[in-house]
Amino acid sequence: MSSTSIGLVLLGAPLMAFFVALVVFRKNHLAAMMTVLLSGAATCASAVFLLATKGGTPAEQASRAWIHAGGTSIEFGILLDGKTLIMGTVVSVITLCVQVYSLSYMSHDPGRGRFFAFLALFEWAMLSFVYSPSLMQTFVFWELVGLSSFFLIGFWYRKPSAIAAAKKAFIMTRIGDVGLFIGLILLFQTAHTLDIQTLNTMSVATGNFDSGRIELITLLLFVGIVGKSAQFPLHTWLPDAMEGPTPVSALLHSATMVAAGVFLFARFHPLFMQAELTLTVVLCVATFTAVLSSTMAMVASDMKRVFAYSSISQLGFMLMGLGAGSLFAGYFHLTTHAIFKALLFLCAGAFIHEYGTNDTVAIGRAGARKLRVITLGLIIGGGALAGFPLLAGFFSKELIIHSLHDKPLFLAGAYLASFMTAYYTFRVIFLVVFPNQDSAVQVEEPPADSHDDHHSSSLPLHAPILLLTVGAIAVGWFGDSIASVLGLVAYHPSLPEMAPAIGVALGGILIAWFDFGRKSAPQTGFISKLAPLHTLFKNGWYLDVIYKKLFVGAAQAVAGLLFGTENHVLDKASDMLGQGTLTIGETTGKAQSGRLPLYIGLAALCFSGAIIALGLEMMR
Amino acid sequence: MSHPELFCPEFALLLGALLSFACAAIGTKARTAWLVSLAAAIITVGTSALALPYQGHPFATDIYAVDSFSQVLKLGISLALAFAIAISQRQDSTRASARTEVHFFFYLSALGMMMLVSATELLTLYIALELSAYGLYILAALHRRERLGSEAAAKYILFGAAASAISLYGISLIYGAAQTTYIPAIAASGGSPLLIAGVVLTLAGVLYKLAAFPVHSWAPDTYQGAPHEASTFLATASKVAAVGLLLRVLSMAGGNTEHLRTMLIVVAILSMSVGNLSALFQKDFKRLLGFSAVAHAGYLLLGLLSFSKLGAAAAIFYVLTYVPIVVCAFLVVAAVSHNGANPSIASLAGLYKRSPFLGLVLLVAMFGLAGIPPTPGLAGKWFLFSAVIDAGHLWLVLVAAVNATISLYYYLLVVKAAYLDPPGEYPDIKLSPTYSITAFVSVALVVFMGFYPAPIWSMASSAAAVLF
Amino acid sequence: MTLEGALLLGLMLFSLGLYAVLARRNLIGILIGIELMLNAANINFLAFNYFIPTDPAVAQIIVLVVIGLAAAEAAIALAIILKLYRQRNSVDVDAMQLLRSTGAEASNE
Amino acid sequence: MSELPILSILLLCPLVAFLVTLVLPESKATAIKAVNAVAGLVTLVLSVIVWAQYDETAGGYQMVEDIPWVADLGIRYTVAVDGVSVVLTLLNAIVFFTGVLSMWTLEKRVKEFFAFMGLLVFGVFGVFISLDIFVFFFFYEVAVLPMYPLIAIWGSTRKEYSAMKLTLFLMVGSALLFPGLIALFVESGGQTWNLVALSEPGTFSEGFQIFVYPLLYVGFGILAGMWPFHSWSPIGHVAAPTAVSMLHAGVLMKLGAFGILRIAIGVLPLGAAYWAPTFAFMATVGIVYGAFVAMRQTDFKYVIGFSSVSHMGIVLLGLNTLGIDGTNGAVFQMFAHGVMTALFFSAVGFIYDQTHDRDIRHFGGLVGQIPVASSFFIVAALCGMGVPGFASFWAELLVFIEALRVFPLLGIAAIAGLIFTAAYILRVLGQAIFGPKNPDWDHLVEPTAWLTLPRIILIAVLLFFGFAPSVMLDMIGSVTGGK
Repeated sequence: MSSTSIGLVLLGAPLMAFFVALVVFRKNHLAAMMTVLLSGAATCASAVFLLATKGGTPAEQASRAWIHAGGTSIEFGILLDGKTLIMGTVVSVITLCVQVYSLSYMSHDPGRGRFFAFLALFEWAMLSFVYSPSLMQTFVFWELVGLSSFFLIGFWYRKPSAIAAAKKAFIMTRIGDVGLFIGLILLFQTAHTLDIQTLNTMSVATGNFDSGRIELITLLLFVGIVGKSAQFPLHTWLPDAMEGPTPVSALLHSATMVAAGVFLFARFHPLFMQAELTLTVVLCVATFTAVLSSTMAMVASDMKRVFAYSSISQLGFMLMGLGAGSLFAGYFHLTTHAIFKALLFLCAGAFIHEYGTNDTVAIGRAGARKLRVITLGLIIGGGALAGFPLLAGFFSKELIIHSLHDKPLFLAGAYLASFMTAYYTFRVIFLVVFPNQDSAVQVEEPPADSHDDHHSSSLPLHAPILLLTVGAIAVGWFGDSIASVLGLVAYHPSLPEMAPAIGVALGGILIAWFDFGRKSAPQTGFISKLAPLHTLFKNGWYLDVIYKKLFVGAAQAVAGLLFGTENHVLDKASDMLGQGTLTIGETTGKAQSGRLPLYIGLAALCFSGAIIALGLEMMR
Repeated sequence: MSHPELFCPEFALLLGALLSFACAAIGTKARTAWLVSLAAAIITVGTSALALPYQGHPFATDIYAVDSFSQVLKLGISLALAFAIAISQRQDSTRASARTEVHFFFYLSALGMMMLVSATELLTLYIALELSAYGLYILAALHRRERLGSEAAAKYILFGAAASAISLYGISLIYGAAQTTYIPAIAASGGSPLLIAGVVLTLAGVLYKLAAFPVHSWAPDTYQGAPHEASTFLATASKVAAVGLLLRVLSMAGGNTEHLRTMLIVVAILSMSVGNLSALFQKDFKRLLGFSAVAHAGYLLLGLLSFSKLGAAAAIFYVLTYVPIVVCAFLVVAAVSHNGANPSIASLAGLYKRSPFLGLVLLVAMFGLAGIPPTPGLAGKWFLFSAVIDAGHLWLVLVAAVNATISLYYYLLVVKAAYLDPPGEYPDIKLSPTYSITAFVSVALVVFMGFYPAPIWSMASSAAAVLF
Repeated sequence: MTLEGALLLGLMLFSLGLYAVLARRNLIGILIGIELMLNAANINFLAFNYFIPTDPAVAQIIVLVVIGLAAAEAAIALAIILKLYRQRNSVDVDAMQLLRSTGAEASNE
Repeated sequence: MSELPILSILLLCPLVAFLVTLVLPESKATAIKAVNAVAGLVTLVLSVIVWAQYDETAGGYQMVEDIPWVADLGIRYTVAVDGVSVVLTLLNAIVFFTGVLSMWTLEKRVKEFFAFMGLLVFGVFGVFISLDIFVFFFFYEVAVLPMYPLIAIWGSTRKEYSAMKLTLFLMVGSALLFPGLIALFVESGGQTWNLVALSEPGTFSEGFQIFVYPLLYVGFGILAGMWPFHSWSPIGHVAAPTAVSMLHAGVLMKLGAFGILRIAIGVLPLGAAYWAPTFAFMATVGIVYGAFVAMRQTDFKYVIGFSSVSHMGIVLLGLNTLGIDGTNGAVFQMFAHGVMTALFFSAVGFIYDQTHDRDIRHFGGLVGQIPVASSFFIVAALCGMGVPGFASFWAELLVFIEALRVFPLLGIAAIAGLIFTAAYILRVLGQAIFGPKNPDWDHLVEPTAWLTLPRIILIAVLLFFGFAPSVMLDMIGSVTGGK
């Protein structure tokens, strides 16, 4: 099979699944099965591509013209190089896992036909995004993944909170998109092409672009990344996005879609490398985000929210790696994170599904550790996230920290963030594994994600978790293969180089043990002793409130002002013009008073006036 | 009189006049008199159409010209006459005692108008002017509600006589300045200031016929107070004759048109504005049409003040297309009128249901007056405006177009009443065959001219070619 | 007597006539004013004819015809005024207020 | 001429439907509807044929028919199509056909409704294919006036006021066009009204162009919903019945933009260049303004009405860039917006017909009660947000590309407008289509097959050009040279 036809399967199957599922959405079972089957086909296709490649083979592109603009044509098709192959495979595999998981998880939801349709839409959009050969295609599908995210977050459309979260996600990412869009157009006008390979080739050779222009463009692209990958200051939509069903959180809002921003950065790594200023901005934003969101994760009681904050923080890590110049470090972490974070969410979903609550303490008290497979998954995934030695996250995070070795400030931030990561991850693990029935902790939040009281622990639920658990253990060891596919050489830090990071991670775990794990632990965490900090973290640094007051308020005010302008100025003006005309008309009409002398008088006046005027004119 | 055939339209009219006078003298039934005069009117139309290509001077001296200018306008006048007489089938707004006699006055007046458009000598012109007015003065007085009729007629005649006196004074000045009464000779005499002053004063009587500012005030009152068919005739034939008269009078200025043009611009703007603005508040449909007639006089002046062939042709085109459009409007008036009372706008309510065809006729009339295609109103305005811009007055077109917008408001109010308001207790209307045919013919004429203005335009253009 | 003098006489007569038309309340008075205006024009015609040598017949013909027309006009006007008087017992011009823009439907009273 | 005069046949279709409708008695409502539906279908087929027959590589005006109309004055019935006309003709046919189908349930004064509608469509076709300024204006006025009875008779909220306001606004536009258009004829020497001849460079001096251009731009712009002369448009939308809203936003507003493109810019390029920054600024204000005002509206149709102001702002911005991509985008946006708004109004109209309520606050979770009908609305909303996969995405993209090049600041402001566009559209979706169920509307029923068909057609068109934009751009590009 040629790569074109495989590509057709890869991108066509999910699209077909979407349309089929949409048409038969009332027949839930059929829609679900179709989606999973077609998604399996796409996964196979991506795997075929990956396996067929050897390290360092030149990129292959199959595309055809899509539209003509700016005197050139823009292509649509697939590009096969190291980055797309790895990301594409990760996306398709995790999508398949999540879809299989959803067969069980969503089995009793009346709207699951629709659910699978949008999962398929997402898969199509995400794969088309990843394999895109041109920045235009990238943008198109960047938007479409955002759209599918909107529908999936708002899947339970009866819940006002879900709809609000979906709206918030869409609008906040769109703010980023506007930046990306402008950046894209500027890039197009600078380089006269949107072909990714050409752009990257051009940017490697210096002197092709004006450096100020490149900095502007990359900054604008980074605005898009900030939106999509939920970095400060546009990160607040991601925790709210947890209103969607847990499989959605696993797939879109941790493993794949939010990583699109990071992927875009990696995609244009050569370009970003040309822009000093942008890289500094990226490092600042990423580090700050990683620390900021970790603080929130330390105090969140909703299990999904903890992982959501953690996603934000880990995305920050990836960008730190990339921003520091290490493509491999960032990309590797992207891969490992996708796997272990998907695993964590699937586990969380299983708990939530079983016990009908999102609250970690409540789940633990309900005896969650009895679900052994899932608890195991949670521990392995959590370990990987915390950077526990020899698990997947450990290797990638070490690489990132290593890439920061000559930037002490950011390195310190990274250490701080990874300390907190270890702390909050094991806080969750300990709360689940060693529940303390007597602790003073109150269950804070009402059950949220429980859509029915059906309990299932069937094969579709366990198989993906097991698979991902294995992945979370194993993928870390494949760093060299991944590097070779990317055409890079993996760096292996020596043990002394790794020691501080290991120490920080273990320290975090130790304190978590002290606070939550040991017998008679208070299970409140050390932060709660610092009440103001606790409140600050708990409320997400009040950013939501500030945004609401500041930006939403401002927009509302402007809207109100313009609304008033429309009604009381513009519209009124035309009404008054009409009314004025009518009033004049009434006057002239009334002047027609029926009095003959007045009629004749008017005529006489006018004619004598005309004669006098004429006479004066003649005399001049 | 060397070529009697040149007089055919006039002869036909004279025949009609005699026949209707005979009917009146014998005292036939009103219906018979009506049939006779309708037949004569149709013959007149036919004769006028046949006489279109005629050219020549029937008298030894150059006092009476038969050329395409006069013949085209005569066709317009005879059409207006025929339509007015057709509308007078339902004479319930005319005083019962006058129903047999009334047609004679139509013919008399039409005869005056035909002479008017042919006259090329001042005395002939003045006689024709007076002759055309006498019949109308009497017609105006014949409303079934006598107080209304006599008041309308009294205002009409006293104002008219005053205006014609001013005109005559102007004519005396023209005579003094040019020492001749032949219009072509006057035009060639060079346009001295005294002559221009004379022309300005002469305009009083002419603009009076046209119902233009500042001698417009009679129009709404008389339209309202006269019987429907008389108003129809007044609104159509009178306008056609006035355009011809005005072109002749203005031609006397020779090349010296600068001051006249300035004055006419003022008159045109004021006519349009006063007419349209005052119409906004009218409740009586005929009165509204009266103000609308004032506004249209303003539009017509746009063509005349250009002093060009294009302008003259546009004015003639406009007035020719104006005839069937106004006939449509007055037909609705006459058909809706109950016991001869004037219909108010409100009484048009539900016309679409009471008589769908009449509703359509009204729609065509209002769109035509507003200048909305597929009526010739648009082409007419377009040509007029072309002439004005050609003469270099872009802003004047803007004023006129804004005026057209204002006028749309009250025309649409009429449409609204007919198409939106529920009929309430107003009865259904059954159109007589005559009315149906008349309506059909006029609507067909309007729509045909709207879609294909070329024939009328070439007529108007050839008429204008005589003067420029 | 010069041409100017004659024309001035005509103008004065015309103005007097116009004044009568505008100032008189009586319809007959107005009619008489109009007759004065017409005669002012007649004076002009004759003056021009007398002082400027052209075909002497023209103005005389005009004047005679105008006198005839004025008589006819006066006849019609008087008939109408008479009718008005019969209906209202008044020939006051201000009594003619039936036809006017009041917004009311005057004709359907 | 040996070939079939296909354009005249296309033009006559709605006229024939109009005449047949006039002849048929009021009682035969179904026959009247059928006649118009058939006429719509025939025009649709014909305009697809025109599209197919048009030679994109040759470009220029094709299928020319030229008959003298008023020969003395140089007025000729000259009809022809170029790439832009082809696109807009197709748009008109689509909206006509789907509009007729959307009014299938009409019961009130059916005969008159379809008669006026046929007249309107006739006028619109005429405008799109005329090359003679007089003929153009003739059809332009034919198209505008039937809006009055259509809204005033069959409309809803404050229908008489709205209809009058709309008509007067449009006539004020015409009042500006009158002197502007005629001045072109006179200034060029009074020989021809033909647009092609008048477009010859050097026909008009720069001073003249600068003087006359604003007359034409604003005159047409009023009909195109140009800020700040737009206030007739949302009011008209709100009052109009479904098919009329569809025609109004779908094609009528395009007449204005088309007039600007073909006459104002086409004949007066120097004037356009002089005024472009000013009008581009106003267009951008319109984009942002429309979006903000839409954010506060509570009536479905007001929201869409102001969204039209905003979207037409994009068209005008594109036109004012005077560049190839901008013009391509503007024309594409005319088409996309036409179809999208038709879908919007069709969807809202369906809901309104059953509920007689359009206040978005009174609804909630409609998608659960009438998923199919709601999904039409959702699709239109997505298209309105410029989501890729729908035609409007490409249109906006092209406009923004050019705008950012020519007017960087305005371009940024316009693109930022996308955020607010998303905000107001999501507000409606979140409030009415999603959200908690409102049991008041449990009784709503899904559209029948006949009512589904037009919406499916509209969606299919949006998707087709969303996936294959080059089909459209090749056609438009044959005029602008953007291939």
